[in-house]
Amino acid sequence: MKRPRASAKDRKEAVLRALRRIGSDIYDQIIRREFPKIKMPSRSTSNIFYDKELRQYVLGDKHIIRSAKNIRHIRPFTQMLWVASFVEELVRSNKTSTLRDVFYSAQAYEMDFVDQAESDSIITDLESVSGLAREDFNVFPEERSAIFGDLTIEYTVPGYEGRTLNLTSHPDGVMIGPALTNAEFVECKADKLIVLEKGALFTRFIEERVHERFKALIIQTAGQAPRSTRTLIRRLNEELGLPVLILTDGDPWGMHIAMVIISGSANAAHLRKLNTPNAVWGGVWATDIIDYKLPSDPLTDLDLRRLDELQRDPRYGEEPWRREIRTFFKIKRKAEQEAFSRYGLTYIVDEYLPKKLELIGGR
Amino acid sequence: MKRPRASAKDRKEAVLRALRRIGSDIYDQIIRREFPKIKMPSRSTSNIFYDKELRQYVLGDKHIIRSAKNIRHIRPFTQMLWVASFVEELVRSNKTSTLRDVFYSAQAYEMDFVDQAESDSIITDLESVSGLAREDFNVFPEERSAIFGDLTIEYTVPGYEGRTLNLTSHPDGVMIGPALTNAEFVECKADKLIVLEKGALFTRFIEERVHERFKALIIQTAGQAPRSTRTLIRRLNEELGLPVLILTDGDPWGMHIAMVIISGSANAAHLRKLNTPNAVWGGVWATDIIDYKLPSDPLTDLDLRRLDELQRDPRYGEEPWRREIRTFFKIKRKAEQEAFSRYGLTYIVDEYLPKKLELIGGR
Amino acid sequence: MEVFEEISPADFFYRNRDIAGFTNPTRAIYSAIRELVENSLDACDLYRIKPEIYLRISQISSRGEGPEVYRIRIRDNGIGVPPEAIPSAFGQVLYGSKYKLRQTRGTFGLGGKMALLYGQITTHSEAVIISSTGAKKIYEYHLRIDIQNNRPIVLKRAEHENADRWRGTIIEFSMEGDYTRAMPKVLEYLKQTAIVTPYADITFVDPRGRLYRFSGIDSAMPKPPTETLYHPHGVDVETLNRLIKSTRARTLEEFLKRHFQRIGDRTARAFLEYAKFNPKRDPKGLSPEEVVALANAMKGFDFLPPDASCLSPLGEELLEAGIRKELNPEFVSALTRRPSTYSGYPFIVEVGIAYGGGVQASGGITLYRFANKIPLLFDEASDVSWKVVNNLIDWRRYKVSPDMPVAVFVHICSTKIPYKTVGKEFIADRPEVEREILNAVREVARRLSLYLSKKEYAERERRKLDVFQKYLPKIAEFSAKLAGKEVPDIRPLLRRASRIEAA
Amino acid sequence: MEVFEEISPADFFYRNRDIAGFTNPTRAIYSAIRELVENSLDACDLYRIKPEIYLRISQISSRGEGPEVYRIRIRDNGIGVPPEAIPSAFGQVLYGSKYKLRQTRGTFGLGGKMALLYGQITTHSEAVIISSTGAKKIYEYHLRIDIQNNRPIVLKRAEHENADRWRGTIIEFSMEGDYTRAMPKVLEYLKQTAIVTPYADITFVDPRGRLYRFSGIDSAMPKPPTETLYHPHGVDVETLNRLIKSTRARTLEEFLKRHFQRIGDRTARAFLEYAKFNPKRDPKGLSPEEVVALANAMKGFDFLPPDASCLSPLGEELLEAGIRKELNPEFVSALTRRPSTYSGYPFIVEVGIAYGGGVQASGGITLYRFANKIPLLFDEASDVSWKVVNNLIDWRRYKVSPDMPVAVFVHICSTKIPYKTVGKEFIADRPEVEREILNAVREVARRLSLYLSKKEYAERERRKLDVFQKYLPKIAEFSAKLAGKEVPDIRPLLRRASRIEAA
Repeated sequence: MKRPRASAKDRKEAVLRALRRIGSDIYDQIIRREFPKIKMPSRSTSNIFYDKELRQYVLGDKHIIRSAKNIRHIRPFTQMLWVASFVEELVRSNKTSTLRDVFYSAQAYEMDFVDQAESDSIITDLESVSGLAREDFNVFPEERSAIFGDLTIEYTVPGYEGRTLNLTSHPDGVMIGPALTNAEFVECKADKLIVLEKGALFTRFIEERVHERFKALIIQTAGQAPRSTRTLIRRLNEELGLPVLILTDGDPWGMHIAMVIISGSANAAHLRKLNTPNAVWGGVWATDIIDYKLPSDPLTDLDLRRLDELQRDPRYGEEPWRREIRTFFKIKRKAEQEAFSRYGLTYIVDEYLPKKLELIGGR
Repeated sequence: MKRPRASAKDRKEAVLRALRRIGSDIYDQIIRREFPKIKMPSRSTSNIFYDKELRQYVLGDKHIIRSAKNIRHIRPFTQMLWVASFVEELVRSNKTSTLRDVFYSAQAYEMDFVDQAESDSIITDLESVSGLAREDFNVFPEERSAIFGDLTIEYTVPGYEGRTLNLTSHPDGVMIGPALTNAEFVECKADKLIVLEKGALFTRFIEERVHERFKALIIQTAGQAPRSTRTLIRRLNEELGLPVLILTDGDPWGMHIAMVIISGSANAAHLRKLNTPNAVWGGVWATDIIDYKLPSDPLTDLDLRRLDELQRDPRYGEEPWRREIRTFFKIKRKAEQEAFSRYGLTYIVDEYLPKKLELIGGR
Repeated sequence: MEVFEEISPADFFYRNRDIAGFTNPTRAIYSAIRELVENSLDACDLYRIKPEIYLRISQISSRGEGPEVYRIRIRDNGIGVPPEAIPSAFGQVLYGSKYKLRQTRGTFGLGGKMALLYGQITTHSEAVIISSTGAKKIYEYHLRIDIQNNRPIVLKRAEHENADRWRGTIIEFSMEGDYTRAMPKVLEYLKQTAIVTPYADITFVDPRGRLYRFSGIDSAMPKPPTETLYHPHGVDVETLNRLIKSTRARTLEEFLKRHFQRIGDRTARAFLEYAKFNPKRDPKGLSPEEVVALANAMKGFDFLPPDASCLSPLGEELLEAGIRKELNPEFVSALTRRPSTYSGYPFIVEVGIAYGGGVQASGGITLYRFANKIPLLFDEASDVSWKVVNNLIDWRRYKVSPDMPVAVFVHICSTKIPYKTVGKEFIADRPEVEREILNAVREVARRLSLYLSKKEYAERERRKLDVFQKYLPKIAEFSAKLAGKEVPDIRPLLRRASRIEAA
Repeated sequence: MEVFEEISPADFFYRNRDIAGFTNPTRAIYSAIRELVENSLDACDLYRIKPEIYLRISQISSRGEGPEVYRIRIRDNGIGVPPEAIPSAFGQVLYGSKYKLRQTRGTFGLGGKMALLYGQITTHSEAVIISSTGAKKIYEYHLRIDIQNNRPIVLKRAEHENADRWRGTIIEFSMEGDYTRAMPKVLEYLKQTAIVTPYADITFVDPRGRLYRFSGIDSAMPKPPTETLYHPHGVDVETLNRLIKSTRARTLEEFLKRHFQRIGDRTARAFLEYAKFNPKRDPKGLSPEEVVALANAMKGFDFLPPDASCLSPLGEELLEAGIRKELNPEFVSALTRRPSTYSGYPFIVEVGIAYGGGVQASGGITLYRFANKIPLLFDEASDVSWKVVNNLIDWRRYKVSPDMPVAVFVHICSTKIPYKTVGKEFIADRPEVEREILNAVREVARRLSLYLSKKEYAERERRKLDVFQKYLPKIAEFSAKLAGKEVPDIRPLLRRASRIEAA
């Protein structure tokens, strides 16, 4: 274990302190007979910048003031304060919750949100103000991804404190939920991490014993990686020093799944440490489609428009991104990871994977 | 363990025998210089009937003959034969695969399918002809659901033969994949099974220790239950004698998720033992929306049309289905499982669940 | 070898009666009613007489088969027709008093003659005309039309004493028709006519004896149109030739000043210099080529815009009154634009807007269109007003949404309405006309928007305080809870809030 | 006091020139060309002369401002106009040879006069008419129209020796117009005219000197229409009165037999008994009420359908030839239906279908519409043919999909084309007409379908064998593998497959 994180208990205390600070600040203003206001970084697109050093999007210096004196501000102002008090209770009592739960729970306090989009946005406000991620508040997404490989973790969730699990215990893969996200790493025998977009390939890799043959941990994101999974990837890279290889479908959407893991998303520009700058996208590349003569489909109009957007995105300014975008435009075709099955089910593991592992320093 | 299944090895042999029988039959016809043909039950809607005794849809007596002499039949005829020889190899070598993989693998044999819908339909043909489910051929869906609770299983998949896992080992839930589906049950301390539609509620139930407080196994289906999960539910009910309570969202779609677990789907009328006739749908009922004053949304036109379809479906001929459909029509509103959060996060476990457990014989 | 023959204008229209709207029994009875009502209104309007019109349609006992036969009777209190003009005015096509440069309702100048002609060819009935100019006698004629020769045939003529000095005209005749099908359009036509002629009393008795009364309001009549001279931009070679032929002017300068509006001494000289004509030349001495050159020069020279005294708009007060009378809206406003011009023809646009009350929400703006005080009921979507109201105006800017009960009224007056097709049911999108309508509708929309804003303001003030009263206590509660303190007193803030909002 | 006046028909059309299509400079030049070409074709068709038409439009050097002026010259080899009729035929509105019961092209019977009138009022030019009936002399007139009095003014008259016995008519005059904008429609009009008049030679020289030649095929001309008597169903009170006035018949029975088609001795007596009239009565002795009763009885009695000899359809051969000539399709077929009738007017529907070759795929069926040998180019979607082709026919039944290059041609001939509006650009969906078109299109669609089927058959046979050759070996391979046996010999099956398919 290279750089152990702060212990679960310390982190909990830090979160509670941050929330208390927000409440005190407003309380003090009321006592001074001021209409309370709160300052938060602006999340408008004009204040989002790509930081080449951090290799992720970050917020600029612009701030907005939300004031209870303003008739249009007072409602979101109150809502954010309610969310703060709601999650404070969650964290204090070691419970978790979901975005959807927050939406419904508001009704008990006559704080009804119009829809879940509104409550999600208020939670993001609280993230901006506090600098903490919603997972720190024990608010987790519903989507689940999974991990497999020779890593032993130690749980910190109530009832399981101190218990350990080796992530090869269940050959269908181990779900990445709140318990795993909050676990400590105890012992790792793998020396690399392979991130897969698709569940089908994940099963194939386990069946083909990739974890043993290549000493790898394997994660499947099931599409766009949930934020808690992105945090986990970063921790595995940072704390355990595992190089990361990402394999996605060969189309603009798969390419962007890899990019979000590497450089983060604009939506989360107000947060740090969600991305893994050192991770490497290994394919399916457009050039793979040519080199391996993969069965492919034509890019749709939607695909091409997306590709055009990516081309103008600063994160895509370097290789291999530029080359692959150019190649996609040239061949105007895309291929899925399963397309390798045309050469037999094990081809992808026997032939393709070893080639790609060279990108992160060989097998 | 009440009624142990045939061992994994025996089942594998049975599948291989069935496939060999199909091949031999055709081979013999060719040797007799006949254009080979194959007989299969018709899956047209006019041949699908609801069997009140079995409490599931079944196919009637109508059959179709697919003949290599017919220019319109010869292509699907050959495709089915190819799928048979492909899965024979899968089963023999203990590998698994997905519907998507089958689609791509065909290309190596110049058997290209137009699209995946075509290859899926051919696989269903093979199910009809053989009377086996595609999971028996080691073809699994991508969707994953999860299980949690005090059940110890013994793996049968290669590399894990004989190893056991207790399903409380991982507090995020244990994924239901090919390995778990093919596992044997060793020891079970739970005396009931609760099936949930939503992942969020699953996490809530684990956090609230429902598995201990109510001695329950908990499964989340993540929407419409995958067929392998439905098989698992039936096995838990049949082999271990666990009564089953299903909790879904309170709308026509949630209602139908429960119904498919209980009575199967028309699409799978050619297969048996995918359904669990004794399972009980416990809510969210339309009457719950009234009784618990749940936050609710108006039923959309789509919802109402769906409700109208269900009303004319023979499976919905009895209570509580009829009463709930009537009530939905009356109140014209729907509610999600999370809606109980308005009474606090633990209300659903503390108050609602015990009420509903009475439906399967109390806590 | 071809045989050549001449046919009369009456014969032409008999063969092509579609042109005047007599296409089938349904359309024919609608067109007949329209033509007669418009003739009667013109006979009053032009002399500032408050119109009182009585129209009755009775079904003549059924003939057993084929279309029904109706008897139509209309009576007005207009200027009346001089006895010697009655036969030709009602029994000869292309004879009338409307071939002048002023605004009247008539579309082709065929007046009610097509109605009488249609009655004659379907029922062979004679037309009865009773009229007086208010002098000592009332004259009664029974007429039929000699279609082949386009001449009236007088079957009977009578004179009656006019003790009460009654003035007006009565027309009565029979025709085939299908009133049952025509009814919705007939009633809509009368209702919209009542909007755009709010000073008129119109009484209608339908074939089943039902009485419809559209009462005129007590009000001054709009100024009638005066006949004007030509504007030089609206003249072609043929017109110029006619003027030259009939003029008594001896010089071109004199000729221009006498026969055209907007040309005085200075303009005449400036124009003739521009056109390179000697002002002293005798107009009758111009060669055909010179006449063409003169006509072209007139189109190119920059004259003052045409005089609009030949037009008779309704005026803002009357238009508002008409809308109020028939629809009783919550809000109404009308606007009469200043005269404008296209291709040498003067025109005036008037626009009204109405909201709420009797105006129904229709999923969009309800549009009423009028041209020279005639309602236009067909082909709405092809009309320039439809384009303006539905495509060019962003109603959200005026706080108007499609679910609101809003109606727009567009009235265009001109000596020559720019209809888009022969059917004369919708107006072409000439840029000059479109711009006038657009500006006018924008202005009344602005007024409606102002009204809606005021209505909203009081409502909003009330809601504001509610918001503070709802949220400030919660802010106090949650922040105190987070800070681990007692809930603070927010009454001082609430007091300040009410003051802020009152300001 | 109103002043009444009479205006002439020429003056009426001058004021309402929109009616004849002279709405603006673009439309005017298109309408002028149309009217002149159609007049020329009629002058040939009616006498079974193979038309040779030469049309030239030259731009007169620009006047500097305003619309352009063009000189139009048209020459035909038609029957010619007798010298004494020339002035009125070209200089007087409502004078002509087409006011008869037979099929001609003219729409309002205004012929080319509106073109000359428009030329005169825009350029004051005189019209030059040169014509000969093939006799010893050629006559040349220079005319202008006295619009106010609807009379021709002869400016110059000349006679020339006709050594070659030339026969035909030449018209030349100037007018304002916008040919550049009108060009696409003009060329489309000429092309479609060439389809529906395949025997005509038409040469056109446009203002930039480009030559367009539409060569006529060598073929018999269609039978010209003959003038017929009225059919009793197509008569109204006015027509009946005119016939009574002019007849020399002394009894009703005689009157009916002499002036109506389809009435012989027996029918006359049967009808008069039905109508309750004494056959021996003098028609001139009928009262107006009796005339009305007679007219109504005529509508109710069951006469034989009207005689169609007054119609001149193109015929299947010529229609096919016209389509082939202008579009050169891969497949073409035409059908002329038997005469039918609506409201007492006879009509004939002809339909053609073309596939491939020069026919372009257009995402649907390309529709060409003709009425009395005139192409209809405007408002396609309102036409009954459009409804039939796009809504009533399920083209999939005929193996036709929207991406295929298919064109349908519909030609309707009648003494009275049932146009839907005054514009005369599209045909109303009268049930009788719709049924005829529907049946005709179905029949030619069936023929196309047959052609497509045959074409497909050979192709399909070839593909069948390919399929067996591809799949049978695989069946052998996979079944052997499953059964754990050697791959069996499938050559016997392949041989049988080829025999099955050859059968």
